[in-house]
Amino acid sequence: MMDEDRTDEAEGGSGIVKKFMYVNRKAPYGTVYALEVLEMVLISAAFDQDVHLVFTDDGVFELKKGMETAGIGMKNFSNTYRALEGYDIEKLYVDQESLDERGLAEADLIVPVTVLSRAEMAKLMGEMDVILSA
Amino acid sequence: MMDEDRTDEAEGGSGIVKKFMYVNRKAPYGTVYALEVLEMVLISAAFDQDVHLVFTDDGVFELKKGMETAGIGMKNFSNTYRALEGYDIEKLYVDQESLDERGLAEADLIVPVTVLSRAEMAKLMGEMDVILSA
Amino acid sequence: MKFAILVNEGPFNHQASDSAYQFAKAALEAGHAIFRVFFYYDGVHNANMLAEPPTDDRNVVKNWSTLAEDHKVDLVVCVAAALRRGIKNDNLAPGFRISGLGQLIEAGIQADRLVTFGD
Amino acid sequence: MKFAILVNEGPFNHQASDSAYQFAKAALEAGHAIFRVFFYYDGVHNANMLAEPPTDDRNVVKNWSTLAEDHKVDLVVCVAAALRRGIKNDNLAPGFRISGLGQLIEAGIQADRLVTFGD
Amino acid sequence: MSLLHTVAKSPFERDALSSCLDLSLPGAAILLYEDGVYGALKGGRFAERLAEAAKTRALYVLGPDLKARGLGEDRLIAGVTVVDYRGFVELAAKHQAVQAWC
Amino acid sequence: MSLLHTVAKSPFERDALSSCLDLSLPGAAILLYEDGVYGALKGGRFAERLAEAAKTRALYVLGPDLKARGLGEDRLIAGVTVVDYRGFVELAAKHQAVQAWC
Repeated sequence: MMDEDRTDEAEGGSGIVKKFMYVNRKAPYGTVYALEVLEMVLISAAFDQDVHLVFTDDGVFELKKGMETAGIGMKNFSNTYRALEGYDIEKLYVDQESLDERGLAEADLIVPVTVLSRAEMAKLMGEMDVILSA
Repeated sequence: MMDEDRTDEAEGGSGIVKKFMYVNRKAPYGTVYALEVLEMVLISAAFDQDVHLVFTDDGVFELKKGMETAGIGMKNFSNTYRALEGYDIEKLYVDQESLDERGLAEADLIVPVTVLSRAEMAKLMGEMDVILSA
Repeated sequence: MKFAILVNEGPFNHQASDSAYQFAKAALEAGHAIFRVFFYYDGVHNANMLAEPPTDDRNVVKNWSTLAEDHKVDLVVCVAAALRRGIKNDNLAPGFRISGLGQLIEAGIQADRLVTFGD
Repeated sequence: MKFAILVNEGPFNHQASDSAYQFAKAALEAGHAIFRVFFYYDGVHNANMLAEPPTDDRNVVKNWSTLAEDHKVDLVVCVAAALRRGIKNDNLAPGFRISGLGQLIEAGIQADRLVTFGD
Repeated sequence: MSLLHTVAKSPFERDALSSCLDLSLPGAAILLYEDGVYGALKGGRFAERLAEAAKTRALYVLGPDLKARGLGEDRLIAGVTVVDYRGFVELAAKHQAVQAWC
Repeated sequence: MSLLHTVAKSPFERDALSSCLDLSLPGAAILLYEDGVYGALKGGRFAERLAEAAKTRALYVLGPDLKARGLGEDRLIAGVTVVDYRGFVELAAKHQAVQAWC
């Protein structure tokens, strides 16, 4: 999917490990953010950083099961979330309030996540060194 | 300001006069919409159409008096609203509710407008032939 | 019925251009005519022939060019919006032409319906 | 202090690129260093040398090129985002270079602060 | 004749749906597409307001966008009609003008 | 150390400010710039919520953006500090990280 970037870029961090957080706040397909954030996330795996993925607000829609995109003529990238584990990216967080106000439940999600309250999410965010948001 | 478009395009409508409405819903400077809608509006004057300009939601901020853009390095196009009269574009509408919830009053606006309720605005919109919105 | 279509967002970043394309195809299949597709604001980026999306995804620019070729659809890019954003004859994809905003107003007058995609 | 800057919107359509430029200038004037400015999503359009805004308005692309020249600021355009949107060496403005997303992650690691403009 | 209003943005993120409901007249049609489809989610924050609107306006949702987002029709509030792109075209044809709230 | 949160979008149009207030901690700083400055308008819909936030967070507004939009400092709610781009830089420097809500 996104391998044109993955060459000659490993490390570069010279041993520094920072807490990175990727904040997903946008629904998939309506805009490209969900897809291009994934491309960032996969690259950061190559740098051995401490990666946290947060899905909040409309970002929780990115994880909805059962997407079928043939009818809109766009590529379905939903399975990439399942592949994250293979890159050792396993810290995925969703907040309960965002699910609730959208009529979604944890069972709707395509991958296992840690469900936090919005207050807990705020605390986690407060511990980060670098935050990338979309 | 925006004359590169105004050549060899007069009329083209062969006598048809439609009710055009331009719906301004975006604040100025944060995005280009306010400016590029004005460019559309000025062109439609050359076509002798029945032009209605609506400012609703954040669009009411476009008409705020006293803009000074030197500090953000962008061009101030605020005076163009004053020039609309010279193009016989005189039907400008603002809705009271949009002003109210933004802490603005009619006296804040750079040009005279007709203030409607949101219900009256809906009715006016319902009479249009062509609606262009941003 | 004669439709005019206005596309206000660039390709890939927003779905607007994809939706406009699907709408245009459906209209043609239903026997309607497309008077013109006009590209304004960031919509002018749809005409950038240098766009090279990943091969496993759709090619929005090529979709428009193909539609223009197959159905003689008039694809017009606003000159003022395009100049600002670096779209010129140098990088204009096949099937598009650059012209003035008057082409949009004319489309609003001549077509039975104007349908807008994106903001 | 070493800043990295991420620009996520194209020029003219959104103020994000203008704000990022003003921030970069102010940081340099205050004696800070700019480790890198990275352009992602529609931000890659900032590197389009064909952009020709009206002469009575600012030229966002040229502002960046000048900044790069005057202060040796590293302006990096994401290759994957750029290919999708038609930004290549053919139309790349002076002072920009095209490289991988790893350059952004590296900036996040090496700089003291990463500041993002636009969504 | 009445207007067709279209809403393409998520009501959780933008004010588009809310303004559309304020500024559309009884008798009008409203089509939710792209991220706009989320407005019609059963149990969602906009369910009640949309159900109220459905009493006086005709509500439509674009099926291909719904499916792309992993949502079945069973997830929608009652009173909404699902259409395809052809249906979108016919809605535009049968109303006097189209207002896009984005 | 705490975070600097930035908000560049109008709270009337987008959910950015609202999420920022939910997801920022007491002790954090919040800078409103670009169309985000409208959030701090006296008499505006967000005045009350921001005044409440100002009790536990440091609120800033970017002056050049305020001026561009024809707004004087007298139009802002109490408890907000106006800064210039240099001030923005110093805020970013003195907080541990910056979260952009757009």
